[in-house]
Amino acid sequence: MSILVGRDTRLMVQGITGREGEFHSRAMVEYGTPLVAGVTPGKGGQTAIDGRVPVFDTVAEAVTQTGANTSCIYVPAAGAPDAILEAAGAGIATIFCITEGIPALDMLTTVKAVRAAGARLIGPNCPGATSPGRAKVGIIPGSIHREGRVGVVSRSGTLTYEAVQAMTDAGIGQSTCVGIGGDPIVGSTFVDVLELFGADPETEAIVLIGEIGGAAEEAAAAWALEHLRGVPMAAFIAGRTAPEGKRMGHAGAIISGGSGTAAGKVAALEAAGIHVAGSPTEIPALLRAAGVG
Amino acid sequence: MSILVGRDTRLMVQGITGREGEFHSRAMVEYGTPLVAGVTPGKGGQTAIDGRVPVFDTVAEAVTQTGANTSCIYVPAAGAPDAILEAAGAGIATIFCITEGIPALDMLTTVKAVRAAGARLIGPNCPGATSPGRAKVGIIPGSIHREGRVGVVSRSGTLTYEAVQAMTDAGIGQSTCVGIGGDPIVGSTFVDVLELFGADPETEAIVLIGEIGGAAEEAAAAWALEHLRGVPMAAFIAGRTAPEGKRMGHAGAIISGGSGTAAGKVAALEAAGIHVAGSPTEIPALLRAAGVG
Amino acid sequence: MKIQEADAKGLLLAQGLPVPPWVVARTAAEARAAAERILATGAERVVVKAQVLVGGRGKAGGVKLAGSATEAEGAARQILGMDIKGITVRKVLVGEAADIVTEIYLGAVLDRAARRILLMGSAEGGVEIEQVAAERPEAIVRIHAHPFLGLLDWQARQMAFGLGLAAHRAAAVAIAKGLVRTMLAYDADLVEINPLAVVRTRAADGTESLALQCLDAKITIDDSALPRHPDLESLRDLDEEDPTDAAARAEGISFIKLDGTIGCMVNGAGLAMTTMDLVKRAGGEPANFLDIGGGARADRVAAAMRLILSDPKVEAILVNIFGGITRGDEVAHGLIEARGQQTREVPMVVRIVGTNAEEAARLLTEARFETATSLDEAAAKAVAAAQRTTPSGSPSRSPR
Amino acid sequence: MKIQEADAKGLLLAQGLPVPPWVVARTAAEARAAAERILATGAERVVVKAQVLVGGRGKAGGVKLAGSATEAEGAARQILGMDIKGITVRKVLVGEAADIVTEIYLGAVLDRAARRILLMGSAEGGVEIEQVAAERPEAIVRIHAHPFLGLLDWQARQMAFGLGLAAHRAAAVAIAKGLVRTMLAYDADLVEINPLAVVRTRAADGTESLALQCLDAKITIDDSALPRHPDLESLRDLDEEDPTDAAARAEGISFIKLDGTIGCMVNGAGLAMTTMDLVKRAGGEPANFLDIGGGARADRVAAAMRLILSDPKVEAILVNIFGGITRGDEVAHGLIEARGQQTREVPMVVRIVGTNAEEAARLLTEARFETATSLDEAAAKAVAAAQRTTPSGSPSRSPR
Repeated sequence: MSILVGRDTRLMVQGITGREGEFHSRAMVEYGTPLVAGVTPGKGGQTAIDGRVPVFDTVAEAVTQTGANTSCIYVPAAGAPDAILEAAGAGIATIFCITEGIPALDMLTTVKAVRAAGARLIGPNCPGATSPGRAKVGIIPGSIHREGRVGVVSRSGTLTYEAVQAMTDAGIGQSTCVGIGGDPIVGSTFVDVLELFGADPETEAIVLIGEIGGAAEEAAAAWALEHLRGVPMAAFIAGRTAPEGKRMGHAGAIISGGSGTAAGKVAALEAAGIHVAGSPTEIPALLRAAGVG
Repeated sequence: MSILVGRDTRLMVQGITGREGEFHSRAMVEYGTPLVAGVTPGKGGQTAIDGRVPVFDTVAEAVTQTGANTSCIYVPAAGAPDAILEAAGAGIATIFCITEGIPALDMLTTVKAVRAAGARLIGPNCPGATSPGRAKVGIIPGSIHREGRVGVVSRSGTLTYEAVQAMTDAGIGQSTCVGIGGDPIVGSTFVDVLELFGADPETEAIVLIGEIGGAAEEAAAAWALEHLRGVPMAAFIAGRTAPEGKRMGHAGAIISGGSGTAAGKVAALEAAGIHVAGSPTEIPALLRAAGVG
Repeated sequence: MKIQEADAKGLLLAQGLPVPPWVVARTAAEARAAAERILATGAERVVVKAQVLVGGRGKAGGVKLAGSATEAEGAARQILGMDIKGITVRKVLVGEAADIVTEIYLGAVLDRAARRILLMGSAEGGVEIEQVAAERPEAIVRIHAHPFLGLLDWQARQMAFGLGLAAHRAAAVAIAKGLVRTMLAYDADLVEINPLAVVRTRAADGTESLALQCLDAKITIDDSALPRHPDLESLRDLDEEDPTDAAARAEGISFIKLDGTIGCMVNGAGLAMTTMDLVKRAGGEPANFLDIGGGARADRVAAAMRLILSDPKVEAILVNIFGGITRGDEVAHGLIEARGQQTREVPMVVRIVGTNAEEAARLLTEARFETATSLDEAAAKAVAAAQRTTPSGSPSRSPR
Repeated sequence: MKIQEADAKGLLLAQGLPVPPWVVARTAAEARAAAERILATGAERVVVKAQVLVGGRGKAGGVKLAGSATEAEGAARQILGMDIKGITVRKVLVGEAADIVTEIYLGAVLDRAARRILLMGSAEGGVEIEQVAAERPEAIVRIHAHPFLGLLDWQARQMAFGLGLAAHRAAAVAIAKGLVRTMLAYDADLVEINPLAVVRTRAADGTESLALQCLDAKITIDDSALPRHPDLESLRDLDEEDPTDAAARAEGISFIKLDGTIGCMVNGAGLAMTTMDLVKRAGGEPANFLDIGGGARADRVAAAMRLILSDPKVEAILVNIFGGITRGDEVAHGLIEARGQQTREVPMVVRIVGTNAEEAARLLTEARFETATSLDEAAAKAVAAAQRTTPSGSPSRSPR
């Protein structure tokens, strides 16, 4: 098994002929991900990645011709919400949006419309997901992974790599690593992904990597307390030293009105029985202590 | 049982202090309908119908204070979509909108939003529904009914009265009579109501009264053929002599591009095994022939 | 409410769609002047098109090409005053004749069943979409706009690619979105561009290029929405409207004139249609559809009677009222009052049931009206009365 | 992006909300002239308010009333140049002092969890909503706007009744809807009116009446949406912005100056925060948050280094790069280039892992950079290096 991406993934890349899209599509193909189609309006009929991937004008056509069921979007911010809705409209089940800088109000309507269409959106401004040894979708470097049974879910990009590398170095492999994105409005929350991990027989433990801003970690802690009893978990929260009122890079990472602090999140996680590491390198030890490996 | 309105109905009237609202609220109370609340923004704290019904500023307040679960709307067209959405937003389960003249495009968004909120809308531009001997909601004269086991669903107002009167005169009583409204975009279609009748143990036969325009009767015939086998049905279609391209009063009653004709609808119904009366007065005989009474 | 091609083009233009310039002329001289101006800008030919609210004007000879101002004047003279499906042409549109490469159909309608706006396109433009739909349904690209977000960019692109307009993608996307925007902005229930054409244009230096243009436009406004678009009311073409229609509208009465001899006055649209149907079934021909609306009072009943009697073909009148909101006695009073003012003697059969029917019956009996109990009976009596007034014994029909 | 009260009021006014007139003055003389004009219209007093992008200016003495132009001038003189939470006041807003009957809070924010716009109101206006939320959460009326249709009329009415504004229902409904419309129109993530006040006004004939007015306004624009609102970019207050912030923005670098001595350069916001946290954990204090962004090239690395070194308090630099899109060797080249241009010698610890880390390691070793393998190790080394440069052995802290 694994979640979101795996053996059944038939990937389509929207914006495959762009610089970013092409670069990462190549990496995905090299990792062994079944990349079956690309979409760039106006370039239908061409091919990408050295002739290995057919390019279509519309997602509908790509789906009809190739059976794509997953999409990864590298379209610039101005066109990304439309690209997401096109994927959902064509029946794509799982949509990853890597694009950063999409206005939050655009995402309010887009997320509602995507859900109404029955699709699942991960991101935007997310690094994607990798199920080691099976498929990788997005921009996470394939080399940091190791096959295993720990699910990783995170709001960050490189911080996730750091944590995953630490796990891999310690001999702890991953079932799937998912980056949900650092924007205030994302398609899938920690809870959504925890629910998937909870239902995945191959995921035995879960690592949650959060950061300041919002209340997604608190919600995840409450959900885990109720639904994931007995599942070993460890967490890390970035931004313990971040000052209030300053946006720490990610549009979502801001402490406002005293809420969204690292201290509050750590307390909520600990209260739910989830140990929080002081450094990403401590995650493997916490997992071992919780009975993993 | 019965459908939509019945023993469990706790009715609220939106626009109860208006001329129409007050007139029909009085008739509903006289029929014995449990009218528990009225809503007119700015008149909260007053009473209506000779002090018998408390008036509230908002639907939310009416629901909290009185446990209203059904609403009947007499608000003028400009404010009616908002009144519908207010009822849905406050958790009202069944909403009847009597108001006519609401622009069709308003109803496109309103119907979608009402459904997303989990409520059921009947109308607009509908006469309401009566479950004889139990409750009447809307403007259908109470006097024409007789308790019984035949469900009636119709797109018209007075034509329904005509058909119901003919049934009552012939000694055939009704479980519930529902007018779904004559507008192009209505909250509930024939199929929606047939589904309710099909699930109602007290409804043994169904009368469908349609008219020219649209394809709702054809859809109903197809649905009935598949889901209502064994349920005696009779139908009547108004507008056999209506010319193409002319709107026959109801915004929805227009034959355009050769579709929506009475002949087409009659053919679809007959093909589904539903006999179509040549006059409303023939409906009782068709029901008797189908095994009713 | 239907509006004329020229007005529809004006609305499309206001929403930013590419519509070539036009002039409306009410006389041949005006058409000549318009043609002169257009030909002076370098146009090779102009087109003169009848402005009528009925279809099929091309087949009827209502569209002509002209290579000179004199020819245009002649064409306008031929078209103005022409009768197209019973409508007298009172104005023409004059515009540059386009050099058409391809004709496309693009239209947006209200899809009742899906409760969405449906955008339909067909690469087989210039013909009626109903014909394409019947003969080659697969040739029509259908896209439902998002119920809240309107036509999305990707949907517009899908339409553009589906219509083979890859070479004109940006323009096609803008037009498709603009068409749905037009529908939303003006509460239209139909917006049609037929043809949307790929047109060859020649610049001053002789270089040719291709562009999309809306060469014809048809828009129908949702009558229920007119109160919030007071500016659109001015687009109502009173030239083409029967004066009785305007009078009915002013009184809040739904009235449609038909060809028969039995005038009908009914409350409720469904019942009014049923009444017409039963007249026909009884061997008669309805002279009109007339719904006096809910809660009608005596004065509206009198106005309805005047509308019916303004049709000289009416030989009998059937009044069918099922009282609900409408009170039977009010209607009876209105009928008595109307008969008092009546200039023409026409037999009348009245059936009033429901609210206050007893009081109505008393009033009608006192006033010696012929009454009926059931609708079937009323229809039969009305038809019989009309046959009595026609010497031949059969309802008179006027040729059309 | 935060904008000043006066600019926020301008946006509200453009959306039709009732905002009393104001003038922005940059000198005491300008404030005097403004007060003279306002007092000449019949106002009894004026209010002079510091325009700064931080809260609590009232408590800091940044808001004063004045009964004459001379008093206003004096008030402006006191306020201009004042330091409020580290910001120097450079302009004041002058307006008529309202005769306030009731103060209300009304604000719209992005509710992340519900993924909707949340409208919050409290009859206890004039104080911080966070305080009300903490002390009496039941005193806050919360309404989520419809995700597609915005704030519906009934929701606005519910807010009006909930705030006890039945007597001002129409105005309150218009303001509530206008507030959400403002949010949507300008891609704001916060729009606050505090206080929204019931104000007593006196007409020329002496009759008094009550009306709702927006007396203060706070708007934050979603930075991601600025590209599509080029006009709003002009509302950015460069007076209050640190020049390094503007430089960072121009380079596409996320940079926030902090109080410590260890400069940080990291790729990725989450990792950058983590790096700061680990510096603190190792006993140091981070001098900044700095995310060079994905795929940074040598020139951006050099620019980041200039930003860090522009802070004189920096005593050591920690570079932490986890290569993904970003290539380690590019970063190494940038660091080498930056050190070449450096005017000040500061110890640096570099950790580069991931994409092209081997090549980076080779370059850094050749160039004799101090490197580290793990992030924890890098933090410890950087803190140790800073302690070596500070004679006292502890990181220096500047008072604030």
